Amino acid sequence: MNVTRRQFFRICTAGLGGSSIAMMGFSPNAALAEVRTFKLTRATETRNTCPYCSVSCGVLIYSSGDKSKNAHAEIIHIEGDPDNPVNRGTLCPKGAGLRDMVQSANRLKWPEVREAGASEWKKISWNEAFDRIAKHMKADRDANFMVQNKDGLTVNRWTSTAFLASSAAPNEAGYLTVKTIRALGMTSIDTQARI
Amino acid sequence: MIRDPKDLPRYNAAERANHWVTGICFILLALSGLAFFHPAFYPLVQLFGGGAWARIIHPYLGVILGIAFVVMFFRFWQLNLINDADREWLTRVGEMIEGNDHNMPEQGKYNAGQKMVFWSMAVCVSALVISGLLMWRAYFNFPVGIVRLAAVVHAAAATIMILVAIVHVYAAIWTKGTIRAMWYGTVTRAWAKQHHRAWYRQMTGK
Amino acid sequence: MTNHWVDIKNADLILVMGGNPAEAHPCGFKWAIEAKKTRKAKLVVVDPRFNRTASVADFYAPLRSGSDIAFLGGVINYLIANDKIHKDYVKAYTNASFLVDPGFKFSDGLFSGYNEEKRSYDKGSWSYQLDKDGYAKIDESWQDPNCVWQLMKAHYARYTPEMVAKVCGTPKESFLKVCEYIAETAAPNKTMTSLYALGWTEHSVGSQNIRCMAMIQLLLGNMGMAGGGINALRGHSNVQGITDFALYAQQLPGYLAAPTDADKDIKSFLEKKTTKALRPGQMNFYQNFPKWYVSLQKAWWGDAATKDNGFAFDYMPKLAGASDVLSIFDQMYQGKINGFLCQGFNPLASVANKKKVSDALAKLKYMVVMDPLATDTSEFWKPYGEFNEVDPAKIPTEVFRLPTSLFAETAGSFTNSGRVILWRWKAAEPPGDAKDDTEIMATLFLKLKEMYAKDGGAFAEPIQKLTWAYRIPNKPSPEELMMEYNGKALADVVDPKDATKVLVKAGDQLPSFAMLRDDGTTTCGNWIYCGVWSQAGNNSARRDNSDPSGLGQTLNWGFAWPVNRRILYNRASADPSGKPWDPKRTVLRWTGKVWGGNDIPDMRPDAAPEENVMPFIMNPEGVARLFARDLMAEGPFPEHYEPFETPLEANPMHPQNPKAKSNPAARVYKGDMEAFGNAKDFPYVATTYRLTEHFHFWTKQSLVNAIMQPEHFVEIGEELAKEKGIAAGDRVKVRSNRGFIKAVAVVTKRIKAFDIDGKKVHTVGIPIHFGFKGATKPGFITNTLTPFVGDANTQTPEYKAFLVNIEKA
Amino acid sequence: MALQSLDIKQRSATTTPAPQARQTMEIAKLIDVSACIGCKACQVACMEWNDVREEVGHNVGVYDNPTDLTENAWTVMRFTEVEENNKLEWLIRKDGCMHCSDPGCLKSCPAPGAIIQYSNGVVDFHQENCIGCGYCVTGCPFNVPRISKKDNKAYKCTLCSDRLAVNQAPACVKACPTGAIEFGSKEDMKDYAGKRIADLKERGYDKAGLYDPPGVGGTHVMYVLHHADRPGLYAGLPENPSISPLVSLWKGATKPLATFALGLAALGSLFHYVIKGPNEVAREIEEEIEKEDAS
Repeated sequence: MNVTRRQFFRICTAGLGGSSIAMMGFSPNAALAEVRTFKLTRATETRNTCPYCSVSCGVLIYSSGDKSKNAHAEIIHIEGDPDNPVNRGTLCPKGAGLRDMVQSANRLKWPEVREAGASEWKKISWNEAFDRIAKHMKADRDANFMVQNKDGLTVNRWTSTAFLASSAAPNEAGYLTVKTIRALGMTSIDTQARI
Repeated sequence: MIRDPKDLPRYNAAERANHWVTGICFILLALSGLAFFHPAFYPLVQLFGGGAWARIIHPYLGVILGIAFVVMFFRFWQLNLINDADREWLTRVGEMIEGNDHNMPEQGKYNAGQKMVFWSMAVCVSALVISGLLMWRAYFNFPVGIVRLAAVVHAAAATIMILVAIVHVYAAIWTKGTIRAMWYGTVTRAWAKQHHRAWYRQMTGK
Repeated sequence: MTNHWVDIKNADLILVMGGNPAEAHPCGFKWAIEAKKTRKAKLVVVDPRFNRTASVADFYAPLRSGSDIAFLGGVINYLIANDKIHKDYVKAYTNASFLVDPGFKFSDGLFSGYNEEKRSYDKGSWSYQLDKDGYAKIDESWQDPNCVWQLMKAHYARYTPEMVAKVCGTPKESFLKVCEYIAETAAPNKTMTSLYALGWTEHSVGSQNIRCMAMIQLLLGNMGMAGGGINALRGHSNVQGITDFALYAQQLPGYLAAPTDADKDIKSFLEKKTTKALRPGQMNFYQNFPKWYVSLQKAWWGDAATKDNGFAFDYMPKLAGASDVLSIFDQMYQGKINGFLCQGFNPLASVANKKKVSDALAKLKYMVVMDPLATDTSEFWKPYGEFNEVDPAKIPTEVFRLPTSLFAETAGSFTNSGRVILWRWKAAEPPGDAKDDTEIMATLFLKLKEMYAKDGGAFAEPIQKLTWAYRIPNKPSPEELMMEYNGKALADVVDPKDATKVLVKAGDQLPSFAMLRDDGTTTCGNWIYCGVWSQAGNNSARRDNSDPSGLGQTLNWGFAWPVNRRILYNRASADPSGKPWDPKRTVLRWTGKVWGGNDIPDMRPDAAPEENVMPFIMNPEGVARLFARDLMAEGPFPEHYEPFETPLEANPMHPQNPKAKSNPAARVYKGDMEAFGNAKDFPYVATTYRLTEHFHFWTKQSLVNAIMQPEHFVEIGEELAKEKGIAAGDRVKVRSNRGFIKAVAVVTKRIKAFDIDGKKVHTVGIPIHFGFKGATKPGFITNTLTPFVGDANTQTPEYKAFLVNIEKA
Repeated sequence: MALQSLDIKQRSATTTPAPQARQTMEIAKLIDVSACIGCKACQVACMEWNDVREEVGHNVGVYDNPTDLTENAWTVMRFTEVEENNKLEWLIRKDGCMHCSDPGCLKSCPAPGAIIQYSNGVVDFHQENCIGCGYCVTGCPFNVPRISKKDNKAYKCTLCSDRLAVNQAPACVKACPTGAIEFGSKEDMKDYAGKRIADLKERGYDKAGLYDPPGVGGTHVMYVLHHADRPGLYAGLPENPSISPLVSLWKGATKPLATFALGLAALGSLFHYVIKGPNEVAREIEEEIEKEDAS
């Protein structure tokens, strides 16, 4: 009976002791209060312009790496450019979310073709794509190019292939596009701007 | 004199197991609960593998305790009904604490103090289980007002329960020959005659 | 924009009508809030919906979609009737005093010269009375019944507040309150800025909506002023630039009219385009047309463009007739187009009547989509359940999809709505094998050039002779291209007054279009951009944002066309004697010798006030036009016409004349007229619009934007919802005569029923942004519903007012 | 980034004071509801900067999306349409952590160092110390913290403590297109708010005012409201928030008292035993039994 009691005490003491030891600080140190590391440290900053609306806000694009050869620059963050006098660093919900546009799951990565009547895409090389498209264009142009209209006036136009242009392409791409398609004689052209 | 065949059986094996399941759960719950209760006790979480583990384990232990206690409750509740002798016992509890039990009224299987412990535990466990469930965010999401009330009730009930448990444990330690009832299931006739004479008579027919 | 984004902060009143800048242009709209905060400016919104711009407005007035001209005409009437006009300004700087041909008439909703068959006008009578020198006659007293002032006054006298309430559904008190706000800015030192966007353009009377406001701004003397102007808040980041570069048929870069079948040689073409001054002493800037045009031909065909071959005039294709997105899809629908190259454009989603567009695409032999994203258009042939019900086996179109880079992956310049050209730098490589648009266009062109050199074919000369002096032929750099379109001197450019004085040395970049010559000694790919890359280097990359004027002019930030001018017509910010109307907001003032101030003068710098050179230098009159002469398709004064799908039986302004119900000069194709719905089957006015969380059909591809606005919805008022038993969150089906969509219903207090002449008219609001491709929940394309009809001048489709029915899905 | 242990004002579940010698500037974010267009740029900027993304949800018949704060959406716009004096108003409030001076979350938190209040006023959660009990949710008078179902940690706006640490404004503040969110010292923000309120009063909002509730000791995110007399109009912004009395009861003086009581009970038992000795079976009874057995 006495022994039992002692045993019982021993159990209790051990329990208490353990907890006391824990209380005296044998437990590992709690992590110190530390804020999240500033994630842009040493990121590469590039000035660009938001591609959405015509406020054309200045943006700062932060990418990983220092442009050294083997490190692929991945865009890690985009925020407003405070120097831009129009947006002064602010961005709207579209602009503030630009990173998700750049990294959209629906970004296209390689040329594809959907053959006539097919129900799936097929990956093709750029060479094949350019070849086939150019052949289509030349065939259509040669077949439908109008040198003179019915009044005998030189018109030199090709109306049977249409071109719709982006309003989000830079001026330089727009200029090269208009220059080349006009040289090809295209007149069925329009831009997103109208709508 | 470890075991005497004439010792009186007080608890059968199932009852003892039931008690210890409840008891162990209670100890673990108290240790982990105290850790959340006051920063001074927080290091107790290390007994459970850290704060998150303590938080995870605590409510499950509570559920086990709740079930075990309900079983125990139905085993013993009839034996814990308060009678006139208990009332008299309670008025003279001071003598008992003084260690002077000669003039205490005859007690059945449980004296009034034990019955008070039983009922206090019953109330506290119910309060703890219900309030605990209300606070269990892993599964439930009650309106914050209810959760706030539950938190207070839980803390208060837990405090009372631990106090009662201290009394319970101490009484067992203080009253020599008691603890074996929960170890082996038997008590000596002398013990029974001394502390629970009515029960002694009932058991022995004397 | 005649002014620019930051300039909005200089306004005393910001009138938002036909736009929703808080949602569509939040970062530009900040300058409206800034004006409220710093100038105590007032913000007034007039719109069919109480939108997010209205949520921060001082006053909101509702109007029925498609009734803007009735409202604005009412404002003109109010200003005239209450003498709330800036008289000195109107007298000096507008054509109010000009005498109009006595043959000009307006009766029962139609102007003189209407041809019902052709749905167009013979505009002979829409002109000035000219004197023997060819100058317009004027009556300074404004008393002549044929003077513009009297004609205008009479025209708008019909637009009474009662009429406005009847047509627009705007409560009369609300209309008058808006008029009071506007009238306050008739004071010379008060300005109103008008902010509009597609809410005005996307109507069959879109251009006239804007003209009507332009007239108001002239009457108030707000054009050319800081904090004034007519400010189109345009769509894409570079929609201004792409428009400037004329990626459309009717014009060539710099808004040079493209030659048509009427132009048989360069001589007659240039003569026709070179305008004669209509008042003495005016700058009549279009007299320089030959310099711009010849320089463009030289930029493109270089040495092959000689004086002898009319600077290769025949290399430039002549415009066949209508060529705009609607006509192109109509032609395609008729099977007259075999190939289609689609560069960063999603017409299946963004052009009216998706079914027609989809059927048109299915008739193509080949289609090439160049885009950074997998667009709906590129998969028009692919079934997406009820969202896109097609059978690929029946679609013979061969579709190529070429991946392109996004903004972050290319360098180059964008031109914002305020005409500021700003350089941007490349931050990363495009994903996978994606290429720049320039590389794709260059490679494709060079491939064709090579094929023509090898195999011959139709008229290959313009292809073979196209200038191509790029260091890496298939990768012209943006720098090379900018230098090219800026233009350079092929020979020394000398001062016309002193031939010994060399202004630009041969081979140098040109500093401004003043240096362009029509003798083939200069090149310039876009005359209005001349100066952007001068000998000083890339001016669009200038990043000094200092603003000594305090007006937000930042003249050393980027480069604004023309010649870095930030506010167009800024001469009008000063009175005829050269003193600023508001000295606190001086844009320009006469210093005694030259024009000085805080902007590049929109005026010959040394034109003294006494010379009476008027501010509107692009007009041969030198003044602004309250009477538009023959330049608009449907009349010199804007008149209210109902949308092609209207809930009303007749035009309430002309109930007896069915010809004047809807825009009499708008083009309607065969089949499309039949596809219009009537008010009996489709009783509700629908209007489509954008939400601030999304950008057109792009950001549905961007996860974070999809989170912000995940699913297609339509908005209806509480009253209509109750009538139809629709609760917020229910799925509803919206039908027009062209198809249906299903979406979630948002039930709101912000859309109220209109009382139009005793008839209750409900509005159904339909955001556009959703489709079957993207991170958002798959949805229908809103343009399934819209009618295939456009504005009579621009052919911008009528997305803002058409008829639908709605029911619980 | 920088170790902030010396710039701490309070630390959860810690009974001794934090090192307090350094005093940094008290900051505040001011949300001018009258200039807010509800564009959600702040929501996007927050997600983008903090690298969290909520699931793409559904439209439930309102503009609000995500429809509530979550562990991935630390700020949301709440849209309310009200008709005041026959005038429709679309009240749009950016909801999120208020960074109370007297933070109920911190008071409730049982995990040492899981919630920190910096001396600049920012209340920040440190997930590595968080045990996921949800007491912070219970303690917050503004219903802000959310427990992630994925990792069972509590999340909320940090006021971009990582940006503040390098002297940059929070991401939402920087993005806000209309300047409806401004950021600076608390004093400066109060002065600026005063100007905005004066402007609103001139425009007919007589009851315009600043929301900086004293019940939580003031906040480090404050609102300029057109109807400051009825904050409840703005999607149930609490009228006079304070830490719930229940929470105070639970986490206040009762805690040490209860601890003391437990200690007392334990010690009392010990001393009772020492003083009174054990309660043993009386010798007479033992003898009686022995007698019985012998007989």
